[in-house]
Amino acid sequence: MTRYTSATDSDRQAMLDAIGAGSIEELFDQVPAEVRLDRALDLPDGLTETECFDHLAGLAARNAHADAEVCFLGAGMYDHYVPAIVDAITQRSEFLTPYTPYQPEVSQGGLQVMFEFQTAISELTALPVSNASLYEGPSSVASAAYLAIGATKGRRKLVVSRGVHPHSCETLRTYAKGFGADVVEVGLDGGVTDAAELAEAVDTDTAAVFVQNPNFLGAVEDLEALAAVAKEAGALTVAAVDPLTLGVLRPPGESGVDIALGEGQSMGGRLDFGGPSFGFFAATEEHLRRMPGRIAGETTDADGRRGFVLALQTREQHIRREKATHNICTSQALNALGGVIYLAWLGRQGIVELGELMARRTAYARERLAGVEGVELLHEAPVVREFAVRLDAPVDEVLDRVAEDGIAAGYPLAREYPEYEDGLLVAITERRSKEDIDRLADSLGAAIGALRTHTVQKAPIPEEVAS
Amino acid sequence: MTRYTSATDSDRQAMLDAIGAGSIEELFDQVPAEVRLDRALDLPDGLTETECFDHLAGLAARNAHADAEVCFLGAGMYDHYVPAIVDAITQRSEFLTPYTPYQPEVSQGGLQVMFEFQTAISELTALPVSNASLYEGPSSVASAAYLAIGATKGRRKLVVSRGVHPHSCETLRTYAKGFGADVVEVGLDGGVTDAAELAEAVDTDTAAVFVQNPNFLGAVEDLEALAAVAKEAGALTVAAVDPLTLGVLRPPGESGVDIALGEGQSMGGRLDFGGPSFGFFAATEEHLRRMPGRIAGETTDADGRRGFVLALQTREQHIRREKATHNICTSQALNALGGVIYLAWLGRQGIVELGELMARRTAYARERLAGVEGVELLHEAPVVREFAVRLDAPVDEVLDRVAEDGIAAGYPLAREYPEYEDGLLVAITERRSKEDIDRLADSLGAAIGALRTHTVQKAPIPEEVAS
Amino acid sequence: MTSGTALSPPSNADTPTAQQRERATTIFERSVAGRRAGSVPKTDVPERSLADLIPANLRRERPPQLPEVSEPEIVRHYNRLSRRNFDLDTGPYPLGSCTMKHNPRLNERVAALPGHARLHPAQSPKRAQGALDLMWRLERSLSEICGLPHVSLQPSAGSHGELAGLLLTRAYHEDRGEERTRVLTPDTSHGTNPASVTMAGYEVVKVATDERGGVDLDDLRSKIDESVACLMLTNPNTLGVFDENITEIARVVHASGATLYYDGANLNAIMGRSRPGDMGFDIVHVNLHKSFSQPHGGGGPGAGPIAVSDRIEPYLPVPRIVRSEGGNGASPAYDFDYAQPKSIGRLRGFAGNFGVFVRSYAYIRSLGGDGLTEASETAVLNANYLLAKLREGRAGRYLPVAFDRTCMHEFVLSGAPAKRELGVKTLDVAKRLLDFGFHPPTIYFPLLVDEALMVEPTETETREALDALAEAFDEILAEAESDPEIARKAPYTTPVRRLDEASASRHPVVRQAL
Amino acid sequence: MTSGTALSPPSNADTPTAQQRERATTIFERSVAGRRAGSVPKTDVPERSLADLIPANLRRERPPQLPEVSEPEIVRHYNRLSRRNFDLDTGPYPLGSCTMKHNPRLNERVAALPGHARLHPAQSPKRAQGALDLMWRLERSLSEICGLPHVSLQPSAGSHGELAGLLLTRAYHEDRGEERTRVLTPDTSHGTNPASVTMAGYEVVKVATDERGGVDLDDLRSKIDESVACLMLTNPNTLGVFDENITEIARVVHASGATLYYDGANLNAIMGRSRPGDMGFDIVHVNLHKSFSQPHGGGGPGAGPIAVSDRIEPYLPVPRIVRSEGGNGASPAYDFDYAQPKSIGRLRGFAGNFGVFVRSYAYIRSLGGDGLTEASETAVLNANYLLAKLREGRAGRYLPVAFDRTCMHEFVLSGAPAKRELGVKTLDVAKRLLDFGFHPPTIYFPLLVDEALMVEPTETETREALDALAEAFDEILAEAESDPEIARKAPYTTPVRRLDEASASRHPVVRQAL
Ligand SMILES: Cc1ncc(COP(=O)(O)O)c(C=O)c1O
Ligand SMILES: Cc1ncc(COP(=O)(O)O)c(C=O)c1O
Repeated sequence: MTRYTSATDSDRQAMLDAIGAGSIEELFDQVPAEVRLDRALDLPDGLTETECFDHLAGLAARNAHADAEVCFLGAGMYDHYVPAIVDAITQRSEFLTPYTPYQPEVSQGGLQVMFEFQTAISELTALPVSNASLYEGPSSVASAAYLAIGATKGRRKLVVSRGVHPHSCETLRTYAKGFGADVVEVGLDGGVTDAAELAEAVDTDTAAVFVQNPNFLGAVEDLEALAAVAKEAGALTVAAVDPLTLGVLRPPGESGVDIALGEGQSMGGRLDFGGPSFGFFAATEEHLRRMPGRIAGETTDADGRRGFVLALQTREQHIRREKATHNICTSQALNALGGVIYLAWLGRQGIVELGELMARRTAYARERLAGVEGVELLHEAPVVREFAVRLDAPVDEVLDRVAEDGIAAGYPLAREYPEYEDGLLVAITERRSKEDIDRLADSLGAAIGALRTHTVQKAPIPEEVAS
Repeated sequence: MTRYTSATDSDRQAMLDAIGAGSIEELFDQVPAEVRLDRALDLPDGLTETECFDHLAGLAARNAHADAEVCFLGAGMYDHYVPAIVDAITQRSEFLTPYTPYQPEVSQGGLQVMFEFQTAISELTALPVSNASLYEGPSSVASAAYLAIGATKGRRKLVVSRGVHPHSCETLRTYAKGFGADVVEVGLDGGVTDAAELAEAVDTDTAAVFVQNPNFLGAVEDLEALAAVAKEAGALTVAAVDPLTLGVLRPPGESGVDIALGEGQSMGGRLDFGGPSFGFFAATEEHLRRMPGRIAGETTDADGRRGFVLALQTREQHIRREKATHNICTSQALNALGGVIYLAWLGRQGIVELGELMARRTAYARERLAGVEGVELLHEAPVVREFAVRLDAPVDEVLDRVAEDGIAAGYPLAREYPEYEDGLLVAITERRSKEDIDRLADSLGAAIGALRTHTVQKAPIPEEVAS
Repeated sequence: MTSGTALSPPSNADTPTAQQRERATTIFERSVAGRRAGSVPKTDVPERSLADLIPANLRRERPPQLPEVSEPEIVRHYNRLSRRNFDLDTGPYPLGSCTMKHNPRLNERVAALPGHARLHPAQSPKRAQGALDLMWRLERSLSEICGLPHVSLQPSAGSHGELAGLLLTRAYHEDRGEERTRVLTPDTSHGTNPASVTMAGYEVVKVATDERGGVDLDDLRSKIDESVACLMLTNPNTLGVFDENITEIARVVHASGATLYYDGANLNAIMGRSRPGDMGFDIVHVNLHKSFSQPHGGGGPGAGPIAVSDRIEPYLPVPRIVRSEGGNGASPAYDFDYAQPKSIGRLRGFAGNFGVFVRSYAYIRSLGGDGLTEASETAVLNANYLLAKLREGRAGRYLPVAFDRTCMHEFVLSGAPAKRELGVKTLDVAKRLLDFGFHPPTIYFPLLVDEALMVEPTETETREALDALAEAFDEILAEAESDPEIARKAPYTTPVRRLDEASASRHPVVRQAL
Repeated sequence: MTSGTALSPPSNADTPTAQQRERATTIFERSVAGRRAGSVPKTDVPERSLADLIPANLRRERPPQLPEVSEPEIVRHYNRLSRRNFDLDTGPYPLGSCTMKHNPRLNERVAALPGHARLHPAQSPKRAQGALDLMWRLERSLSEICGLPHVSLQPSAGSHGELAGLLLTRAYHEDRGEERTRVLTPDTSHGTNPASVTMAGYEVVKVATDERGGVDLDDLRSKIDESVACLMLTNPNTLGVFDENITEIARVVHASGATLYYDGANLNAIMGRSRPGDMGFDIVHVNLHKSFSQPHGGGGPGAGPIAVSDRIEPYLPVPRIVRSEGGNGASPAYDFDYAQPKSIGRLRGFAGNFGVFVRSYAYIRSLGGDGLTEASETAVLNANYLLAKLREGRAGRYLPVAFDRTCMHEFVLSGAPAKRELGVKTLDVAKRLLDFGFHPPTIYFPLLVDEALMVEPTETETREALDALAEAFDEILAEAESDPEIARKAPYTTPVRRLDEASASRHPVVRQAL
C-alpha cells in the first residue's frame, strides 16, 4: 500500500467481492495479453518521505540559485521579491487543488480571482478585455498570431521585430508551420525596431506586426509609431510588454496596440528555472470572442446574487472542438492568482515607485558599467530595467570568472544574436542595490582585465593595446 | 502608514471627528507628561519586506543547522523528519491565528484537535488523562512538582534522579523556591538511577520522586522498580519520558507511574534552536482536577450535537485566580497540533518501527564508536536512541575538529556533569544512516588521534602511550 | 463519512447561508485611496527625474488603477475567497478524465527549495547541473513508463503536448516528402484533440465508436488512406474502457504511413500494467498534473511532456537535454543541446514548467515502480467498486453505465433514463451532489453518451468515501422519485446558487468597472 | 463589509448548515487497521531482535493505539477541521486584552529558514552566532521599548514572565535579608497575576480601583508595608485606561521597599509613547504574541520576555546572552553565560522560544521605531473610534462604557442595562455576534465590571470593519428590543450551537474511547 492510497488487503478483498471479481488481475483482462507489461517497471524502489526529501535537496544543492548569487540575469524572467502572502495564499488547498472551475457554484473563489486578474491586466495594459492566463510569454505570442490570422480573414504573413524575445520568435516560427503562415523579421536600428524596414515589410497580406517593449535588448520602443505602420496596412499590432514597467511606460492600449501580452513571472512568480509562470493576454473589445483561454464573466444566480462563471465558452475546445479559437485547456490559474495578489500588494503607488526605482538603478548601472575598461554600451536607446553591453573579452570566460565572485553577471547574446557575439544583457530589479551594482562593475572589470592580459601572453599585439 | 495598518490621513481625520478629538495627541492626554516619551524610539527605521527578508536571511546564514551538518545532537531535542503535511496544516490561518478557544462554538477545530491530542498522549503513556499541552519539557517537570505538593497535602521534599535532564533539575530548583520545597538529588549507578540511594532519600515528607526514561545519559530505567520505592513512602512518581521511544519501551502507565510528562519537540516539531515546542502531561484519573493547563472535554450543543469545550476551567487562573492549580494561560496549542498530526502520520505501526530502527541504529553506533581508539562507553545500560561515551582527548577541541568535517558529533557533558568531564552524548534518529554513523566514527577517531599526538608533542609521556 | 453529511442537506433556499448572504466584493471595490501593502526600497542611486531617462511620449501619464489596500485586507480577502471554492481536501472530487488524486505536500516542499524555486532559467547549465540532472531523470522515468525511448518535457500542458505531437507528425511527413492533410480522432475524443488538429493545420475526420466502446475498425479502415497524417487515440478512452483492438488499430494506421498519437490523460489506469509504446504508439503526451500528482491549481499549472519513438526523435523541440558520461569516475555532465537541424523548434520559453517537473519527479520517486503500478491497480479497483455500488442502488436503473463491461479507472453513466423517467437531467443530479458535499463527475462528456456522467474516483479515495458517494447518488434519485423539483432547483447550500451562464456570454462583463 | 454580512443572519435553527449536519468525527474514529501515512526507512544496520537490546520487562507489549489512516485522509480531516475555527483572516477579532493584530506572513517565512528552524539548541554558540546575534538585537529592542536596561528572553509566555518576575522579587529581597510575604494586585488584574503570586509562594492582597478606573491610592497606602514584596500592575490596565497616578504609585511602592511589576499585556497601547521603565517599574513582561505579532496559534506558542532595572539584573535567569566586541574591526562575538551566582536559575529548557523571537524581531525591524509608535497610535485611535460609533447607537444605552473617559487601545462596556432592560446577557450578545460573522470581545472580565465586554480592535482593523462591527452591535440590540429570545438562543449558524460547558466539567470526557 502506497502512503497515498488507503486500500488495505481486507479492503481490497471486500471491494473485489462487491465487484464480483476474483482478483485485480481480472479487472485488467480487457488489456490484451500482447500489450500487457509482464514485468515490473524498471524504476528505483519507492522512498520514504525523509529519503525522498534528502534526495531532492541533494539535487537542488547543485544549482547556483538567486539567494546564493547576486543575480543580474533577466532575458524575460526577473529576480523580483515574492511577497510572503503570495505563497501563504497560493498554498491554501482551496486554491492549490481544485480543477478548472467547471462547477461555478463551488468555484466562486477561483472565478472571482480570474475576474480580478482580468481587471488588473486590463488596467496595466489599458486595454478593455483580458483573458484569465495562458501558459507563459512566448507561446502567448504565437497564440496572438492565430487570433490575428483569423481576425484578418486569412492573411498569412507575420512580421516580427528582431527586438522580440528570441524564444517568442522561435515559438512563433514553430506554430506558424501549423498555421501555414510566413514569418518575416525586421531588424533593429540603434537598439530599437527599424521603422523604415518595418514599413517595407508590412503589406496587405500581413496579419500582424509583433514588437516587444522594452525589447529584448532593454530598449524602450516607440509603440505608437510602429502600431501606426501596421494599422496603415490593416494589420494588427501585437506588443509583448513587461508588466512591471507599465507604471512608468506608456501602456499599449494608449499606443494603438491591438493585442498586448507577455510573461507574468515578474508579478509575484518564482524563478523556477523558467516555469511554471503565466502568460497574460489583453486586447481591444472587438477581439473578445476570438480570445484564447479562459475568461471569467460576471452574472447572477437563481436568487439574483452576484456571481462569476466561465464566459464565452463557445470559443473553447470543449464546446467548439475543431472550430475553437484555441486548443488550450489547463492553463496557469494558480500562477495568475499569485499575479493578482502581487499587484494588489504592490498597489497603485507601488507599481509607479517600482518602475521609477528600476529606471534609476538601471541608468546608474548602465553608466557604471560603461565606465569599466573593456565594456561599452551596445545601444544608447532609453532603458528602464535591462540594458545591453559589449565586452572586450570572451563573454563566457568573463561570466565564469565573475561567477567565482558569486555574481551572475547577465545573459550572453551570442547564441541568439550572432551579430552581438560579444554582447551581454544585464537586468536590474528592486533587489539589486547600488552596492550590488558596484560589485558587478568591479568584478567585471577585473575579469575582463585578467582575460585581456591573458590573451596578451597568447598572441603578440600592438603596443598601445598591451600597455 | 505602516504596511500592516490601513488608516490613511483622511481616515484618521474622519475618525478623530467622530471621536470629537482634535488630534491623536489628544487621545494620549491621559498619559501624564512626566511619563511620556518625548523623543522617537531609538530603533532602526522600518524595512521594506524584501530588505527585512534579506536581513533575517543574513543572520540565519551564520548558523550551522541540521541540513548543513550531519547532526548527532540530542539532549532533549532531536533531528527527526517533520512531515510536509505538518507545516501545510499548521500554517493554515484557521489554526495559526486564533486565540485560545474561549468561544467554543467557533473553535471546534482547535478544541477537537486538543481532544485528539489528549487521546494520543493518553495512548502513548498508557495513562487515562492528558492535558492539551504545557510550555515544554523542563517546566512541565516543575509543574508536576506543584501538583504533587498539592496532592500530598503539603509534603515539601522533591527527590530527583541525577538521570533527569539537567534543564529539568535546574528548572525544578528555580520553581521550588516559590513552592518552599527542598530538592534532593539521587545519583546514578551504572548509568541508571541508584535504587538503594533512592530508597534512603525518600521519606514521609517526600511529595514526589522524579525520574526520566530513557534518562539523560540515554539509559533505559526500570520505572516499575523506582515507582515502587516512591509508592512505598506515599510519594508520587513523576516520569519524564521520550515519546518516540514509547512504541518499544514499556509505557509509564504500565509501570506504576502517577504522572508522565515530557518534551514534545520530537513529534513533528522543528528544532527552532530550542523552542517553541510543547510539553505534554498525563496522569492517573485521580489527578484530573489538579492538572495544569487546558483540557478539552466532550459535550453536546443545544440541539444535542457532539461538540468540544474547555473542560474543568475551575482549575484555571482566569476563574480560580490565586487558588488556580497553575498560572499557565497561553500554552503551545499550535505545536501540539503538529504533534497530533505527526502521530497520526506515523501511526500505530510507525511508532513501533521507528522505535525499533532507532534501537538498532543506536546499538550499531554505540558499538561502532566503542571500537574507535580513544573512545569508551560511559555506561553499559540498555539504550534506544541516545548513548554516552568518554573521549580520551579534550571534548571541545574534538567537537571543533569534527565540525570541520561537517558533523555535529554530540552534546558535551562537562558543564552539567563535572564527573563526566570527558563525556559526550550521541543521539540517533531515523535521519542518521549507517553511512552517517560510520562517518562520525572515522571523523571522531581522526580528531582524537590528532589531538593525542598533538598532546604528545606538548608534554613528555610514557613510551607505551606515545608509541 | 468523509463526505461529511450525516443528514441530508436542505431542499429549499429559505435560509441563506452566511456565504450566500455576503455580496461578492472584488479587491478593487475594497480599494481606498492612499492605502497600501507592499513598499519599494528607497532609491540608493543618484535621484534622477524620469524625464531625463524616458522621453515624455513614451511615459505613462495616469498610473494603472491597481487596488489600494493594506496587507491585512489582502490576506483576509483571499482567505475568505478561498472558502468559496470546493477543493480536493474538502471531499471526493470524482471529476472524470481529470484524475483528481491526492496532492502530496512533500512535493510542494521540495519544489520550494531555493535551489529549485530561486534558480534563474538563464543560469548557465554548468551552474544548474542539479536541475538538468532532475529533468534527465524525469525524462528517463517517463520513457520507461510510456515504453518509448525519447522524451521532451517542454510542453506546458496536455493540449500543448498534442500540438507538439501534431507538429512533429507534420515535420516527420514533410521530411519524407509527403503532404498529408487529415487527422483522425474518435467521436469520443476530448475537445483539445480536434482543436489541436486545426491549430496544426490539419483537417479533422471523426472515427466512429463500436458497440464495445472502442474504435469502429470498419469505419477506421474506410477512412484511412495516404492523406491521413495521424490517428489520435486515448486508451483507455474517455468511456473508461480499454480498446481491445489496439494492436490491429496500430497495424492499420502504420500500414497507411500515418503516425499513432496517444493522449495520455488516462495513463493513470495503466501505469506499470501496459505501455503506449508497446501498443504501437509513436507519440504520447503525459499530463503531469493528472497521473503524476501536480496540483491542478484551479486550472493550472500543469505540464505535458511527450515521449516518442525513434523515427520521431529527430524532430523533437529544442533545447534537448544531453548527458555526457564523466570520464574516470567523474559524475556525468548535463547540458542543453540547441543544434538539432530537424527539430520543430521551440514551443515556449526556456525549458518547460520545471517546478512541475520537480513535483512529479518527487512523486515518482516516492512511489517507485511498484507504487505506480499499485496506484493504477487501486484506481481501477476504486472505479469498479464505485460502479458496483451504484449499480446496487437506484443509479442502476436511472443512471446506467453507458458501456456495460468492466471499466478501467473511470466509467461513464447515462442520465437518459433519469431524464426520461424522473424529469431530472444530468445537470440537476450534478448540482444536487454539491449539496451533499461532493464535487460532481464530469458531465455531458463524452458527447457520444446521452446525458453523460463521467466518474473517476482515483486511487486516493477511501472505500468509505466511495460508499458515501454511492449513497448520495441513491438519495438524490430517491428524492427525485418523490419530488424532482428538489434536484431541478439545486444547489441550495453553495456560496451562490445556479448561475446564469448564458447571459454571461450574451452580455459579457469581464472586468470590474472602476 | 469585511464582516461579510450584507443581510442579517438567521434567527432560528430550522435549517442546519452543512457543518452542523456533520457529526464531529475524530481521527481515531477514522482509523482502519492496516492503513498508514508515514513510513520509516528500512534498517541499514545489522538486524537485531529487540530482545537482545532491551530486557523484556522494560519493553512494551501492545503498541499504543495511534490512528491508522492514509495521508490523504489526514490532510482532509484537518483541513475540514480547520474550517470549524474562526480566525483572524476570517473577520474582526476584537478580543480584549489579547491584541489580535494581523500576523505578517513574512515572519512565518523567515522563521522557517533552515538557519532558524533547523538549528539544534545544543549547537555550540560558536556555530550559532546568527541566532545569538538575533536574540541580542531583540533584547536591545525590547530594552529600548520598555525603558529598562536588561532583558531576558527566556519566559515562554506572559504568565511565565510573571512567575519569573516574582521569583526575581523574592531573590532580590532575600539577597537583602528581607522576608516579605504579600503581593498586591488590583481587583482588575488578570487571573494569571494572582495565580503567579501563589505559585511564587506569596499571599495575594487585592487593591481597590478608584472611580477613574485607576488604583485607589488610599487603599494602596493603607495596605502597603514592609511585608509587601511587590505591586503588580497593568497600565493601561484591563479597563483600557491609563493610570494617571502612576508616578505617585511608584513612589509609594518604592518607599516601602517593594518592587513594581508591569504586566505588559497592554503594551500595544503605548509603544513609543510611554515606557514602563520611565514610569518607575522594576520588572516588565512583554507578550511577543500580542504587541509583537506572533500568531496565537489557537492558544500558543508565545513568549514572555522580561525587562528589568539594574537592581534586579543580578538575579535574571541563566543562560544570559553576552556580547564581546571583536577587537580591531572583527565583528562582535556572542555567547551564553551560565556563571551568574545570584541568578534565580532556569525557567525552562534551552534558551526560550527562539522561533517566536525570530518572528517578533522581524516585526520590529519591519515597522521600525516610528512604525511601532504609529501602531500604538492607530490602536488607540481605532478603539476610541469604535467606542464613539457604539455610543451613537443602541449600545450607548444598553452597553455603556464602564468608565466614561477617553480609552487607550481597548475599552470595557457593561451589559448590565441590556440584562436589566432587555433580558439579554453579555453572553447572549457575544453569541449572537458570532452569527454576524464577528468574534466577540472578551466577556465577564474584568470581574469588577458587571456583565463586562472588553473590546480591543487593534490597529490592523480597517475603519470599514469597525463600522460594520458597530452596526452589528446595534442590530443585535434592535433585535433584542423586539425579541430577546433571538440572542438568548444564539448562535444559529456556527458549526455547533451553544455548548453545555457545565456537564463537560461535571462528567469530564477528555479522550476518545477506543
Ligand atoms: C482526455 C483528455 N485529453 C486532453 C486533455 C487536455 O489536457 P490539458 O488540460 O493538460 O491541456 C484533457 C484534460 O482534461 C483530457 O481529459
Ligand atoms: C492582562 C494580561 N495579563 C497576563 C496575561 C497572560 O499572558 P499569557 O497568556 O501569555 O500567559 C494575559 C493574557 O491574556 C493578559 O491579558
